[in-house]
Amino acid sequence: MSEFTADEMMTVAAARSLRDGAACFVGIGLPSTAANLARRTHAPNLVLIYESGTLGAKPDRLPLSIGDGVLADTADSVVSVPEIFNYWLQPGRIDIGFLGGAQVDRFGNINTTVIGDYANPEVRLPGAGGAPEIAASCREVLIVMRMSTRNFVDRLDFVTSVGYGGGRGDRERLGLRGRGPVKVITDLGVLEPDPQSCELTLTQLSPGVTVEQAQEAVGWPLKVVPEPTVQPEPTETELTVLHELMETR
Amino acid sequence: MSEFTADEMMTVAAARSLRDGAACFVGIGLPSTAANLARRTHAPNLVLIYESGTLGAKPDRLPLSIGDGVLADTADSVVSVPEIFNYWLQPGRIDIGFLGGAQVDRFGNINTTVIGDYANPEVRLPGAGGAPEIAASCREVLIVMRMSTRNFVDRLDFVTSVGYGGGRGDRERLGLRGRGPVKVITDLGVLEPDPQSCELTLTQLSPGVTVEQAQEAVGWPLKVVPEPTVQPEPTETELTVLHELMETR
Amino acid sequence: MVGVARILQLDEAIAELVHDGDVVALEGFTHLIPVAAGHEIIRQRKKDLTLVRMTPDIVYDQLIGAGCARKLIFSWGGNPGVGSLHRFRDAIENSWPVPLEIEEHSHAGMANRYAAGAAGLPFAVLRGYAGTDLPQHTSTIRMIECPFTGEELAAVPAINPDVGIIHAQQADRAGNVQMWGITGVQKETVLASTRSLVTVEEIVDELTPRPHSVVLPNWVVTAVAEVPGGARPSYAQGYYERDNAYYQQWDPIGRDREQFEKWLEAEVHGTARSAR
Amino acid sequence: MVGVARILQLDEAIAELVHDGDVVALEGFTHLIPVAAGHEIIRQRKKDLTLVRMTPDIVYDQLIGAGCARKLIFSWGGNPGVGSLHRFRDAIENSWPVPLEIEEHSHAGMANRYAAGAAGLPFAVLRGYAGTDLPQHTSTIRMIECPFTGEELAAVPAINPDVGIIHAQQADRAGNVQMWGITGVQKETVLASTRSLVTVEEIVDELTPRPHSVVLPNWVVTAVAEVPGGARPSYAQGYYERDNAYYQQWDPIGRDREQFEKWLEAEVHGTARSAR
Repeated sequence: MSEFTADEMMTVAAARSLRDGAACFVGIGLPSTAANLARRTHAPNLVLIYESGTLGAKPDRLPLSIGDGVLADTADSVVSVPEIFNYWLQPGRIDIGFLGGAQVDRFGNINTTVIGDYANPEVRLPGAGGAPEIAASCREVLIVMRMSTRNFVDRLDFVTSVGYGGGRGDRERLGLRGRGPVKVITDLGVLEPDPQSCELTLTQLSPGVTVEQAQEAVGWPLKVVPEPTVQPEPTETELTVLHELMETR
Repeated sequence: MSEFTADEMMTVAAARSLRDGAACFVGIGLPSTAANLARRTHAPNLVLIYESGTLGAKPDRLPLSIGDGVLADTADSVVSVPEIFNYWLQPGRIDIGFLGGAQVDRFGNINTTVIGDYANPEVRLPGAGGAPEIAASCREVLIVMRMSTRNFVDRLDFVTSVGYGGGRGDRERLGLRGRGPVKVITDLGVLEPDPQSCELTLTQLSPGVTVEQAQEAVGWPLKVVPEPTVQPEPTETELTVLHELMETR
Repeated sequence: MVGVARILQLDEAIAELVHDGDVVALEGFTHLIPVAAGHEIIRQRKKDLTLVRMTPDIVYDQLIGAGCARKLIFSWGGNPGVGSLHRFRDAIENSWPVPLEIEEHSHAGMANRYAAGAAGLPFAVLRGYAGTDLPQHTSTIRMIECPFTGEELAAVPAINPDVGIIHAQQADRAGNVQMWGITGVQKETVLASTRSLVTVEEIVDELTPRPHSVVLPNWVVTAVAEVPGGARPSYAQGYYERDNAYYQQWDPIGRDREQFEKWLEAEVHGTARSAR
Repeated sequence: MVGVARILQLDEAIAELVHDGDVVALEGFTHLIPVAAGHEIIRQRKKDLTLVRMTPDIVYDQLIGAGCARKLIFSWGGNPGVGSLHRFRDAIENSWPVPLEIEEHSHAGMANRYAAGAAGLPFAVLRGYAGTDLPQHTSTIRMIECPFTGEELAAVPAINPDVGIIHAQQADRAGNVQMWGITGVQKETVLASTRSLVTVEEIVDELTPRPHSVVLPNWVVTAVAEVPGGARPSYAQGYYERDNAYYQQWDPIGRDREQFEKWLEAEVHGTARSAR
């Protein structure tokens, strides 16, 4: 059994969530690493789409930004930024979108805009970017974030991207056409929306993590399925490919 | 002095109306012949734009359709049809648009849709094509049509494209941003809008044509400027280049 | 996901994708007109179609004359450089062989309707139609007010055909498509349609990126059929030229019902030429 | 007509085209960021600018830190892969060196605002913002009803900058521009702007058509300036790679007012490097 870090477990878990052949809207950082890992392991036909306008990029190294030249060089097509949002993301053609953020709440809503008051912020974050429409339009969303009471909060300071809003039925009411976040992948485990209430519920633990540890890392009383499973550890192959990938940066 | 036909005079007159460096939205037939003649004579930097999406085409022969391959082969850029209308025509970037039609009225409004009743037409014409928005958005419009009481009518059966509507001020009221038709070039002479009323007024005659002949060819009492000029005949060069051009078809 | 494009024979593809009563767009702007696919629709005697195209030309004249269509949505219908579409006129003026309803727009309006369809929006906004008689006769033209400036603009609804059909130069064996030269509104047609068919000049091992090319990845295309010459008498840049004489020759055939029916028997029903 | 593009020196072009108080967009999506042009704006001590950009990164941090801007219209502000823009945060959180008003959108909203600007429309429609807190804080997001389906959608006003500035790989001697690789929203930026400046890696005798390239004809460009390396530390495909280390190195400089002011003196005001 190899050694692996919590972040590696998180990346591998995210990669495993990507089924072969899916069209995936990829952000830079962990999502891009996970998508490229998936493409090199179980999902060789994963279609990588970056908001910079590259459709079907097949990078031979880990891109360093969403606009890395290797993406344009290896893409099936390069389109403009208005086109990528209007013709490709908005109609709901993309199977899976990745999101991260500074704060997430129990319904998978995300804040990437501001901590504190909008007019007098404690911390000004980067802002929305592509997230609101990725959250709205991708058929499914995966959220990837490290778990801590600072990030998993009872109440967002700002709703940048909508998960399930105030709960079941809100996406439909808002006219959001994708399913919403189907998984929140963290260093400590995986949360999934409760089929009835849409409240994020702990369904899987990372190896060696307890339910209590996960609950302590969340700023609301975290619900847990009756028998949370333990995620399979990263395989030798997954770790090897991941390490190779990280070296290409 | 060379022999020339009334149609050749009309083509040469249209070509002369195109100033060098202008961006010109070109339809097939006489407008395309005129634009290509101009580019080979006094206006080498004329920018030819075809609604098929070719920007800055420099055809070495007369294109046979607005989508002729020679246009794409020689263009500065080829864009999609939505783009040519939205990014290039609509904002008013194009200096000159050409229009023809089955019927024109005294305010330069044009019918290319139907003769007779819309629901039970006598003659069903091709329809609008690019004309309504060319008429609305080009900085200036040139209309080219043979003069006859069948074509120059008191009342259109259908308004496909707006010239000056019901007269002065109507373009502004309708929010049309181009100046409207600045010339109607015919086989018998040239009409221009009266600066006050915008009513089309005979300002130039083709060589050998009388004011009476022109007036008889128009289905309304045609106004005439006090001293209509006679258009200079096609020069030897214009005719030679025009004949060469026609042979390339 | 529509799934990944399957490579089919043309007749299989039309049989599977086009159903009686469908809204069908066969697009092509002078270049790359999917004529063979249109003939296969006639051959399979599809009917009650709502045909959509910016520039219906002779293949639409043929579809209409063969009685496949109950409605035409268009912006310019003619035989370019030649004259009228006589089957189209006979249908409108005399309801022969069946009545033809029309819905007509300008090119700008149609292009925006496809663009809205491709973008997953219910409508598009444009500066168009103001002062013309089109809005009186076309219920799919309405006015909309800019919520910022109060300005009045035209609105047109999205077009989302049941089936979009185009012709391209190449596909690879995985069903990715590449076309180049004048590509009109074909990308939008495929993206706006529920199902799509791309006929291609040839299937190649690898698509080489080209200037001014449009690539449609296989996950937005339903089916690809290899149909060399499938755009004739229009042209396929890099493959063959436009058969300008044919457009002239069509005029007397289209002008006369009997001649047209002979043509239909001989050139479409009597041959499977364009089926492979 | 804006007239045909003139080929100018960068300092002349900025002096002529950018005025205090202007709305200025320097666009570039990771690739081809017009950094040298931004530095020249700082060098010429332009002020009260409304800066527009989807992805303000370090050159916008520098412009803001230098006090050139009174307002920023944007959708994602950060040092990609590194972290915050500290000059931007200092301006928003502490009004240093001058207060900075912000107007923030999503990428989809900004892209559509530029597209509407390029299309000569007063606004654009998109599926966006629903359920988010953005409309509460951004008055340029409103709702609009589809006149056909009654559906509610978001509307955003066009962006039409006084000056749009981009960097491209090449121009020819007549001022026609070609860029390739990831070209973001740069075509729209130029087409939406009243005046435009394109800095280029090189001026060539002839532009060779390339796959995925965008060509801007000289009659929609106001000025072209040859500025080799003008996109550094971002990259210019076919010319040089992104200087990823520089983005890291910027973090401690941007974090500290004194360090930043030293940088400003030494690297911008103390040099005319990027002026030629």
